[in-house]
Amino acid sequence: MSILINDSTRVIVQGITGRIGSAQTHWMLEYGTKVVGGVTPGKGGSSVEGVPVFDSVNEAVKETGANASVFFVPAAFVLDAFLETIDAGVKLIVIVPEHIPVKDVVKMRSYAIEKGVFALGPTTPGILAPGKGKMGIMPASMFAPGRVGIISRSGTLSYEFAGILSENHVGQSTVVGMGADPVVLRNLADILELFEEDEGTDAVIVVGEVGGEQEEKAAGFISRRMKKPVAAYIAGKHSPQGKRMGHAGAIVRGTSGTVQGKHEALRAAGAEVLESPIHVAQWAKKYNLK
Amino acid sequence: MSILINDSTRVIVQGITGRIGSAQTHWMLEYGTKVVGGVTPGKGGSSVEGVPVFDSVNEAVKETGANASVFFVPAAFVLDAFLETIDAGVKLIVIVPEHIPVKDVVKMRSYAIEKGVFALGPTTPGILAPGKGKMGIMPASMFAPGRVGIISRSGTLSYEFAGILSENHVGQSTVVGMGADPVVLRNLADILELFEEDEGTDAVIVVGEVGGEQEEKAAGFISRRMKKPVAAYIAGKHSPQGKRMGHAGAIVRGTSGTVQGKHEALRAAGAEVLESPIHVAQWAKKYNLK
Amino acid sequence: MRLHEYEALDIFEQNGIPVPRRGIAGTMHEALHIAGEIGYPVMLKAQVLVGGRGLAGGIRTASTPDELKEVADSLLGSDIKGLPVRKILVCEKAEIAQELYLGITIDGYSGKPVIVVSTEGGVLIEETARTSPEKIAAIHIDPNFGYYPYLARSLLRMLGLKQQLITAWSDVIGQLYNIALRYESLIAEINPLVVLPNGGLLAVDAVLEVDDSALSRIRFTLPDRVDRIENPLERRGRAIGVTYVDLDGDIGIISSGAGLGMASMDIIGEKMKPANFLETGGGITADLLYRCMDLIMMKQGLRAIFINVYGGINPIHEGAKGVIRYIQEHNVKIPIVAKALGNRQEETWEIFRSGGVHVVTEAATEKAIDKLYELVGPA
Amino acid sequence: MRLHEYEALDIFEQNGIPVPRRGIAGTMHEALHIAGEIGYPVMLKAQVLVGGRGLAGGIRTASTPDELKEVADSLLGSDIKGLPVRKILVCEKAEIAQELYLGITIDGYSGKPVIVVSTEGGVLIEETARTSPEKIAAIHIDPNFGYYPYLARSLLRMLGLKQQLITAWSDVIGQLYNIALRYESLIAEINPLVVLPNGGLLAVDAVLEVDDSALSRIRFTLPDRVDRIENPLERRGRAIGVTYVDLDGDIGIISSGAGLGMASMDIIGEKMKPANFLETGGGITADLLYRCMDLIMMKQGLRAIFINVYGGINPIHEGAKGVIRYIQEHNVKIPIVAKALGNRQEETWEIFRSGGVHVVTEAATEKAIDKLYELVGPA
Repeated sequence: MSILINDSTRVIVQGITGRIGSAQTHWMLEYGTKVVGGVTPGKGGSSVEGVPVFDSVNEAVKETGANASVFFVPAAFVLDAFLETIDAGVKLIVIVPEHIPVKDVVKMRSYAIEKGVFALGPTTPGILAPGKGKMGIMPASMFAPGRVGIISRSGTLSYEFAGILSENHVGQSTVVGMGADPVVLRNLADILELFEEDEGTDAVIVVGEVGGEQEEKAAGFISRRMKKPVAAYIAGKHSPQGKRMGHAGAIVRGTSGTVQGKHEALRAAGAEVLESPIHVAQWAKKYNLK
Repeated sequence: MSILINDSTRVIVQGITGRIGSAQTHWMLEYGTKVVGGVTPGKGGSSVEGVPVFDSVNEAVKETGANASVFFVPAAFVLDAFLETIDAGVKLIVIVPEHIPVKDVVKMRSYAIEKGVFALGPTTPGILAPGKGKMGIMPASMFAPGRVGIISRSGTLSYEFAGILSENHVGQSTVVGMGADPVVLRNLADILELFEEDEGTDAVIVVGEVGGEQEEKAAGFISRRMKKPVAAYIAGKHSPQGKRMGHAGAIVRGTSGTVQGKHEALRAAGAEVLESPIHVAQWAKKYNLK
Repeated sequence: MRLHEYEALDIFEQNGIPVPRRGIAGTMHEALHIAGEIGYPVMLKAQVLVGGRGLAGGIRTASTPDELKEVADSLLGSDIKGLPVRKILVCEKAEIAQELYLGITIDGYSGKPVIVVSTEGGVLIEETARTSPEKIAAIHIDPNFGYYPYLARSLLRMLGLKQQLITAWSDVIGQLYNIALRYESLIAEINPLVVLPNGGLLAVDAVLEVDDSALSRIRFTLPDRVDRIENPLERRGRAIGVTYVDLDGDIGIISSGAGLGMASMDIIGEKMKPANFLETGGGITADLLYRCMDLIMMKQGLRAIFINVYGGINPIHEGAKGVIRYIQEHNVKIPIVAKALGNRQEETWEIFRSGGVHVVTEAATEKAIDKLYELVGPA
Repeated sequence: MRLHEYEALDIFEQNGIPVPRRGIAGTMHEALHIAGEIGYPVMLKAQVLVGGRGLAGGIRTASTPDELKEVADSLLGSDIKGLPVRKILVCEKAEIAQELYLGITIDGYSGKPVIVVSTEGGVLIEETARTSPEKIAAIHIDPNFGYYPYLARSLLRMLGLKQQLITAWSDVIGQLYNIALRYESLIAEINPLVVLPNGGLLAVDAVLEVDDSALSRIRFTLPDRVDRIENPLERRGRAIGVTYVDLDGDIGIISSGAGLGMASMDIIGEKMKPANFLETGGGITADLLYRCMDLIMMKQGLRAIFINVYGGINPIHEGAKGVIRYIQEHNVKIPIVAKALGNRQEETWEIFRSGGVHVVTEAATEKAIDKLYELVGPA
């Protein structure tokens, strides 16, 4: 089992005719993902890697029965394409691009939640379910099928943790990048909930970083709702203090987003804090994870 | 019986300390309306016509148990005060002021409908239930208790029709001004529905005017849903053609909003078309209305 | 407030909509100069705020300077549908591959902005809407959600267009929507929106009507609204704060409320002819009605005056004082009939009667107009 | 991009927020001139983009021209927390009856704008938030609904203020919210917002940080973002399109991804000291990594380089070619350790090895850094 993607996931690639879109379509197909169509307005009728391209999401969904979409659309056009995708009835959306204005993300988030759409990103590597498929840019060689869930704010660190586990013969059920932006389309706790409910997942690794309050809020969820073991690594212990820009954020959050604060919150919630990524191997051994 | 207002209607007056607000509070009280409070930010603690004034709608509602509000607020502040009133839990709002920007009315309408609030106006004389009370500016001397409902786009013509009926010993159950603006907070059909369901109303008079499509849409409702007799008068037969400003409106409506077009739609729906206001007396006689 | 075509074209251009090269001319020489810069042939378009201008001869072509002189001379200073042509717009004559229609308005019934497009623009657009509805598409915009380009693309796809035209057109729709939003317009329209032989678009006409109630909060520089009204009596009406429409009859009307005013006109119109429509709104004072009397008396050949007011929001007893003062100061001799009901009606009647005004106390306007007819008879 | 206080004050003023009389000075003579116009006493405020400026001596008072000369001289050209003071803001010294706090930011967790107010503004605001939460109030704004003044009034009522202050303050909140919206700011803050003895308000400080991702669509005239970065290496990083943070160690880092870069720094930091943080983002090319090598080599005393990249969205084999080209053209002698995994990893390893780069093929960054430590030892 896996979360978010499975055998019935039929993916369209938005911005499929771009350099990155076409390259990643290749990798997704090679990994066995059911990429059934692509969208680039004005390029309808062509094809990329054997996948038909449509002018609109609506058309793509109607013609291909797609139920999921991954974005390689230039940042300036993401908001528009995102709303179009939701209106076309797609229920799972992965937003890979970075540098999307926060104002646009705020709008995207509110519309997705209103419409019951599960969306990840922006600035996410996407989702990969080993042996089943992937939406996004995760490099296949790092992953192996198994029963550990990974959820990460950082793209490359999600590969790193999967890689360490795979080298130690511990596979993953699903690896999820939640996106590295200050506002993301789904919060950490939302994804933890899916892992907690997934029968194919025995334990979860949270890869966070300094700043914000995702991990603190997730700690609340872990302590209240999670029965599965959780390990957490927070990057940024030796990062220089960010230049503080205002007080409002810290006042609202009631937390300053330090690594130490996150460690304390996670420990208090019963999660195991990993001081360095490589420690995940011992943790997996301790719980006899596969 | 009556629609919209009854014995349990407790009214606050927004903009009560203004010239018109205080004068109309006097008339409303004199007519027996339960005016329980007023609101003018900055004037909290004072009183007008013996009615306590509050700084905020929230406070007024909490202190007085008000469930309805009538506005004598300057046009530029109406939108803000309207949203505040809805958030304070008031379920019936009458917007007397004219010259409110359409953009503001669009926002007000959408929020009121979303929150299940029944609002009338802008540019409405309000509601009057003879012998029970009134919210707005309708002059009491024109009305008499009875069983005919009146709903009018024009303020003064609602007085005119009530006056003609009263002179002919035909009373009114409720008289409702829906507002004269191009966008109003509730459409004609919404109010017709209330009259159709009201046990105290035996027949309804619709007073419309040239332009828009309220009467055409109401005709659809009359033909589908109304069992009570309906008479309609449409002002503007001899009005000079308005200077046409664009086609979009007419294209969308599929009607040009002429008096003749409205007459035809209403006749086809089974309503009796009154060529001149005074004909309402004969119509009332025909149906033996009281 | 409706803007002139040349004013709207400037706003369109500032907001990225492709518009023709053009200039505005108040004299034949200015027109000649502008045409020289643009190159012949040119279009000459009378700048009058009225529909059906083209059919009334207000839109002409000139292929040579001599032709331009002739056309410009005949247009400038002429009347189009009763409105004087003070300025003409001189603009390049576009080669037309196709004429589209684009309009944005507020749909009163749903209370939402609506975008209307058609692949058959031009003067017959409303007929097209009736006879070929498949050539028209419209979409309502949720004001809380806002406008996004994909909405325009899906709208245009309904018309079965090629992607190239969809892309170009949806850009123009977005730009016009922004204008409609920023200028709080009740109507923003391009008809026709021309497809050029190279596939580009050009807005060869521009309609923009701004919500009067929003004027004070829109930032733009245009001549005062009052100056834009051609009819001097209507301009005066606007100046004193009432709605006055000049008509060709001889019975003057003062009413409080537009509905009551229209009904009065309708009833008078059965046997007589109204000289005007005048609606006071809710701001009656003695001074205001004094000025209203002054305004309707400016009309030549007035035979009588009908006053129809209600005391709801208006202090009609104050209004009556203004009327009486005017009558006395100006020694008005023509008959005046007043129907005045509502708060303080008895007091009002007394005041009116003290100045020789015939007061009718019944509710039906018909009875008051019967009285008027009794006094003055048919024209 | 964070604006300087004087830039933000200008924007605040254009949008109706009351701000002090002031001028910006680059020399002592300019400061003297401005102070002369304003009248003494004046405040002198170092314009450096760093918090805690006041406690570091960057905010001073001058009551006489002589005092001003002395203070201006000592500020201009000095460093505040490592940043050079190029300009000072000279402004009127307000009489303070009370200090308020007003901040607007985006709450990352709820994904909504949030307005925060407090009746105890000033440098200790975050402590106030902890110790006296009743003096703080905050409200989230639904972006589809928008901001309306009544929301501010109800927010301020929570603090139990007098209506006069509520009215004045809610005006400022509305103005600041408009600014935050228009400039797509991540933070817009006034701390303190001063209540004057006459009851009026004055924004004596201004913080405005614009969303970098939105810069291209915001219309305003400000010096290019790259010019605003004081550190030359960080400025160079921005110019080539990567995030570079200058640190005081001697191990250079190139990483793809901020998380991986931070983890690399954390692991290196256990035994050695990083010279920089460098994150390439998703746009790796041979040229880009060539330029990254050039950039990190600018740092004096570099002992080794650690490259940590993943081939997900990035073509790491291309990146490796750029690194090798740099090494060969510049005859780089210091040890370079690379961990490069993902798509085309084998190809990438070969390229790296061909240029003498030590390649580690295991997933754990710790192992690669062990290798690095083996090569260079402690500092």
